[in-house]
Amino acid sequence: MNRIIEYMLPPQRSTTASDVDSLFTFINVSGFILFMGIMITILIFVIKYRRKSEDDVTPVITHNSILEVAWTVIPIILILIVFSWGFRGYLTLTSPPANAYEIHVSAASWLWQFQYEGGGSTMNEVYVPVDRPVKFIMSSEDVIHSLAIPDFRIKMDVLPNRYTTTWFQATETGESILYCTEYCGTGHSEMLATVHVLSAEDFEEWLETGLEVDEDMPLADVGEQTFTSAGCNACHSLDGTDRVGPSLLNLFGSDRELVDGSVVVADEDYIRRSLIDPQAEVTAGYPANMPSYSGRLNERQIDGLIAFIKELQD
Amino acid sequence: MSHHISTLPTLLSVAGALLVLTFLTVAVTWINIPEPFNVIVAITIAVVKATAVAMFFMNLYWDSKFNSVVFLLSILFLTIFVVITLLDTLFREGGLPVY
Amino acid sequence: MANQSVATEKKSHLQHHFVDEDQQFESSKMGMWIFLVTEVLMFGGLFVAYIIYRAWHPDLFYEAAQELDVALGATNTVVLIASSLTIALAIRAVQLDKIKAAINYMAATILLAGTFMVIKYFEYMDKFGKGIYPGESYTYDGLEHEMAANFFSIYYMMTGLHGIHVVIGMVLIGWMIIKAKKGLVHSGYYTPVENTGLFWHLVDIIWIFLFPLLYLID
Amino acid sequence: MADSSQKTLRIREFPIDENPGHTYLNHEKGILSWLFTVDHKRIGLLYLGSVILFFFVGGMLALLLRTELLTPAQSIVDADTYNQIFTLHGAIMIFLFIIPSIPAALGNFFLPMMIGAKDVAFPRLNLASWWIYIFGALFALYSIITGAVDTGWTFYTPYSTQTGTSVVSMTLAVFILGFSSILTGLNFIVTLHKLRSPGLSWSKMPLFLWSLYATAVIQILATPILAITVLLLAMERILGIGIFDPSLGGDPVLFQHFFWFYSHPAVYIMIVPAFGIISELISTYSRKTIFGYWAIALSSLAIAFIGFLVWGHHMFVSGQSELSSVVFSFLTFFVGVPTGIKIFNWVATMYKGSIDLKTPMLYALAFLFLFTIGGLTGIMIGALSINVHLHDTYYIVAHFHYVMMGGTVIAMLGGLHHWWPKMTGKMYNEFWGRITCGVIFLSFNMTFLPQFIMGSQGMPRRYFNYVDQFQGLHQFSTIGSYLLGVGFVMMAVYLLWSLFKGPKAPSNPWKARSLEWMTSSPPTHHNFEYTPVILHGPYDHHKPMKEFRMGVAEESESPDVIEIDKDPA
Ligand code: HEA
Ligand code: HEA
Ligand code: HEC
Ligand code: CUA
Ligand SMILES: [Cu+2]
Repeated sequence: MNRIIEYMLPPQRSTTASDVDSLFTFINVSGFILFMGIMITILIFVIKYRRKSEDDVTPVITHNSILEVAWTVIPIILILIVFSWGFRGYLTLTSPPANAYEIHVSAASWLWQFQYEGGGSTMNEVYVPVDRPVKFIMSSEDVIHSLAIPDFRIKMDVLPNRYTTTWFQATETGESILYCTEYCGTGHSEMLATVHVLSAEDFEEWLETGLEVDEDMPLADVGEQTFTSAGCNACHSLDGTDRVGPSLLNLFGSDRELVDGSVVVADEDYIRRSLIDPQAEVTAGYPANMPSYSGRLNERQIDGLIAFIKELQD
Repeated sequence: MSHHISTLPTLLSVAGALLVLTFLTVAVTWINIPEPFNVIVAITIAVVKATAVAMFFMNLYWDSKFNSVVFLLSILFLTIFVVITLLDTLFREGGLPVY
Repeated sequence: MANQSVATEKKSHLQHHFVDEDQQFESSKMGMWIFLVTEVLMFGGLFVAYIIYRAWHPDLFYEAAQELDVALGATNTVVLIASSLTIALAIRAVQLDKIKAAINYMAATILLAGTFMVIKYFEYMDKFGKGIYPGESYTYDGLEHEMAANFFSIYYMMTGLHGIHVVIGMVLIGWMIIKAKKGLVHSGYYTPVENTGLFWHLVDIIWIFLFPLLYLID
Repeated sequence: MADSSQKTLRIREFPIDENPGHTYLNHEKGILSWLFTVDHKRIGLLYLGSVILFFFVGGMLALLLRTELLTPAQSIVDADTYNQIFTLHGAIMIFLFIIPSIPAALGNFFLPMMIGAKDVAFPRLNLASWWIYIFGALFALYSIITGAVDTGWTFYTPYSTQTGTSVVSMTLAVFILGFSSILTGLNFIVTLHKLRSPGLSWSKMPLFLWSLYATAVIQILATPILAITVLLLAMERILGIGIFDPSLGGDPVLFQHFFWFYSHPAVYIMIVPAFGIISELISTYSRKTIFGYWAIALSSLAIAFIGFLVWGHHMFVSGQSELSSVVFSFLTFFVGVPTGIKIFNWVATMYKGSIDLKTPMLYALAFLFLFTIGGLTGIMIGALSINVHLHDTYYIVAHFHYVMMGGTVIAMLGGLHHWWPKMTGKMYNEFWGRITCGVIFLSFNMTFLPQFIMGSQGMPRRYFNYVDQFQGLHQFSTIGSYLLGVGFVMMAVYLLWSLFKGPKAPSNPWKARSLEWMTSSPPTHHNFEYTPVILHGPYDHHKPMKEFRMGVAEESESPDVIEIDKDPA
């Protein structure tokens, strides 16, 4: 039984996970016993009292007080246990310790952005220290999203009109997957991020260096990196196929027809504008739902993207 | 079951009472009653008026009691809806939704 | 209970699956009451939205309600109460087989309902003139509160849905007048008039709540 | 409650016509006589045909979903199409199939018969409700043609106010369908109050009717809120009224309260009629008086009531206040108690019975198995801390398919087989019935058991692409769903065969005791030739069958004495 339940659940990587898992196990085990009890009784009855002849006469049994009280009271006891256990776990899950390391999370269709106390930010990747409570303060730019990390057993909706919070304390270093679990449209199932749990020293070091860009990297490589790290690939392909947005292959230098009928040439400036204020010039035939990257990408990343897109010609 | 036929005086006096109460509900706004009592007063008057309409114009007073129960059920479930929803909206940590 | 009887005699308006007139009348009325429950709850949804938003933004409701004309609202309340009275009198007249009087009372009800709608029309036009439209088209800048448009959205939803019910009521009463003229309703069978009356009173009751909630906030 | 003190009856046995020449099926001919019929039996069949049609449509969409999920990346459709397919699958299954399914189809057919009435209280309203339903279905079809809907069946704002699909026409379709549902509920309540035959007191009402009564109460009290919700949503899109849309100052969580205030009680609109069918099946095929009649009858009402207090358990991580989450979780569990009472009473009914594993009984047992799993997993996700982990994962998908498909649909299939002889006058093939039940039972578990595991591991729902880790389980589930399809094809074949070639059904093939079996198969136009007078309960299996012939009255010429005319001349 324990093996099955362990197989069913993702690894426990936060301090709260084990309590959730014990309750999960408790309900599974007691539910299983209850269920088997009912099924075995039915099986016995079906075999023992199967119809023997067409004129079987059955007794009139309309009630039995002891039984009825029992099957009312026992479930009530069980649900009270389950409720209070779940309640206790929930209290822990919703009360972040005061000393938690705070990360601001901003969700947009369909990417995650994480801002650290120092000021730097990452996209679709989040780095957190092990053995230290981390609190996410979350808000959305458009529709409702939901941040879920199964390994930590946490989940919280991210709302457009106010902040919601969730917290965890990771117990081991490694990588965990972060899902968007509130349906948010086309890219919902691609709105994933990776949680990198680092040891305390590695985390401090990462804060120092990780947020900085490698000055020596060629611009186009910076662009290529940004293309995935900023989540452009959720909407744009590089091979000519349409996704939510147009493919970026052969984009540079081509004539773009906008929804208002005008035609512009996709030059450096146009690509910059597409990133900073995408709604201003919407390409005909596509929805106007590209998020704005103003403030999310630094100058070097934007230059990099432009250089990268420039090279995408076949 | 015999059908109830309302007498003229009943109908007229109910209508009269309704008019008086309408005047009253406007009149109380002239004197300043502090929050939340002004709302309470206004709603109380409205409830009295509605009850009068239901009982005497809509004949619930003479009708089968089941119909009154049916009608009260709607109020009961509306109350459930309001009260439980307020449990959320009034007790949110983040306070008011921002614009 | 009436349903236990086995009558043999069948009367004019009796449908085949009912046992007698009483059973049929009681059934229709119960059906109508159940329908009214659904109406109450449907409006109830709007009241819930109202209560939640008022609890969140009391200042908004206070400010925005000043734009509404209490005098017109009060007049409309009186008009509706009068119409409730006339429809009750109409039913009484049918019960007493005074069909002519009943028709007059029903006509008066329609007239009062019409008055209500006309006053409502002027109220709406006055608001539209100022740019107070429902929702996004709202352009009025006489109110400080940033959520002023939301108050009027609720206002328009509530009064609009109520207005639609007034119109439906007018149509129903008009239909009853036709029935009465054709001699289809009389003391022995007046179920449709009774039910129309119930519907009309409900429309009145809803207004009885709308009036203080929307107009009388101070 | 028979007030024999006032009216008196001559009760006499009359033989049931085993070979009725004149039935409701041939009473009138022609397609129009069906489309404009006011006969509750024909309306029931119209509904039955329509819901089965939509079940097949929804089922085909489900198979498409499952096929797409064979591989972690795109297999057959693109992301937007996938989103539209699961929205349509959910919306069709909920609004067009499962809500009207048992009450409007089987309920319409049998409710008047079970109380010995000639029809429901408002036959024309009944017909209207079917037409309104068809109209709503056409509206839904229209929104599919004009660009489909991709919001999920829950229409959460602000996504639903922003997406470019035809949400408005879909919400209007839901509004119209709600209307139809209300009319059915209204009709049933009045019928049960006013049209019961002489002697049919509340304590002699079959439990199926108690369950329909509780369902009707929910329909009346919850559906109007759905109506106003979708109306506000439509207005949000048309006028931008800003009640639910945060960019206009509204609150999206408030929308969820509105939506679930209807949609949680709605799950009891779906399941409570199924409970009613199970009560009939277990008692009939165990030939035994039902155990705990009042407990079962009243627990339906208790479920209906508590069901109104728990809607927020869909919103534990939505950002509603923690206080309300706690209250909702606490109340949620209490639905389990009356539901458990029903389950235990059914099991106790089988004790010392004379159990015959006919096809309907097999379905009843399958129901007990599947619904108990579905219900217990409901308890699992009702627990706050676990819900945080499992919310919006395949665990939820598995939970609700176990209760809706494994509960309602299985019970409905049981009811369909149980009443098939009565409705059509034909017997189906018992052998194929049992085999098919087995196929459906096994393949259902194959489809949805793996989803519990995936969900526990964190697989989110409404995912077009997924991480490779889940591929094995997804493929297993997909194969299960194909087998499920095969099961339904088998059923279609033998039922159609029975319709055209099946042997003639006797009036009471199962020796059931309730009133609908006391007339010919198929019934005549007015159900009964005479006004039935009820002297026995619907579950009096201990009394010899021949006594049941007696509870039928002839209209009396000289109403002054009760005569019980035991041997007809
Ligand atoms: C027919 C429909 C149906 C039924 C009957 C139920 C029944 C129940 N449901 Fe389910 N539910 C749905 C349809 C249904 N549900 C749907 C469609 C959704 C998802 C909607 C969406 O998001 O798209 C959902 C989602 C859902 C959630 C939200 C999950 C989430 O999104 O996070 C929850 C949480 O509490 C829940 C709980 C329950 C409970 C406690 C019951 C109870 O009524 C179950 C009671 C039954 C039993 C408990 C078993 C029998 C009892 C015994 C054997 C006795 C012993 C019992 C005890 C000891 C308690 N359901
Ligand atoms: C009554 C309700 C009901 C029923 C019966 C079903 C039945 C089925 N459902 Fe569905 N489902 C929902 C209600 C229902 N569903 C809801 C409400 C959702 C949520 C939607 C949302 O998120 O908004 C959902 C979502 C949902 C998902 C999740 C999608 C996602 O989140 O990405 C999946 C995936 O497996 C699924 C699968 C199935 C399957 C395989 C069946 C099967 O049981 C279907 C069986 C039926 C058939 C197979 C058809 C009949 C047979 C034929 C037509 C013969 C032809 C067949 C062959 C030739 C093989 N359903
Ligand atoms: C939410 C999906 C989405 C994401 C994420 C996204 N885009 Fe876009 N993008 C679009 C859509 C839709 C359009 C077309 C409509 C428009 O022009 O605004 C578009 C248009 C563009 C254009 C103009 C193309 C043309 O046809 O003229 C460029 C350049 C572009 N995106 C680059 C990027 C880059 C670089 C990133 C990542 C940093 C990115 N996009 C991320 C959806 C997205
Ligand atoms: Cu973001 Cu789903
Ligand atoms: Cu629920």
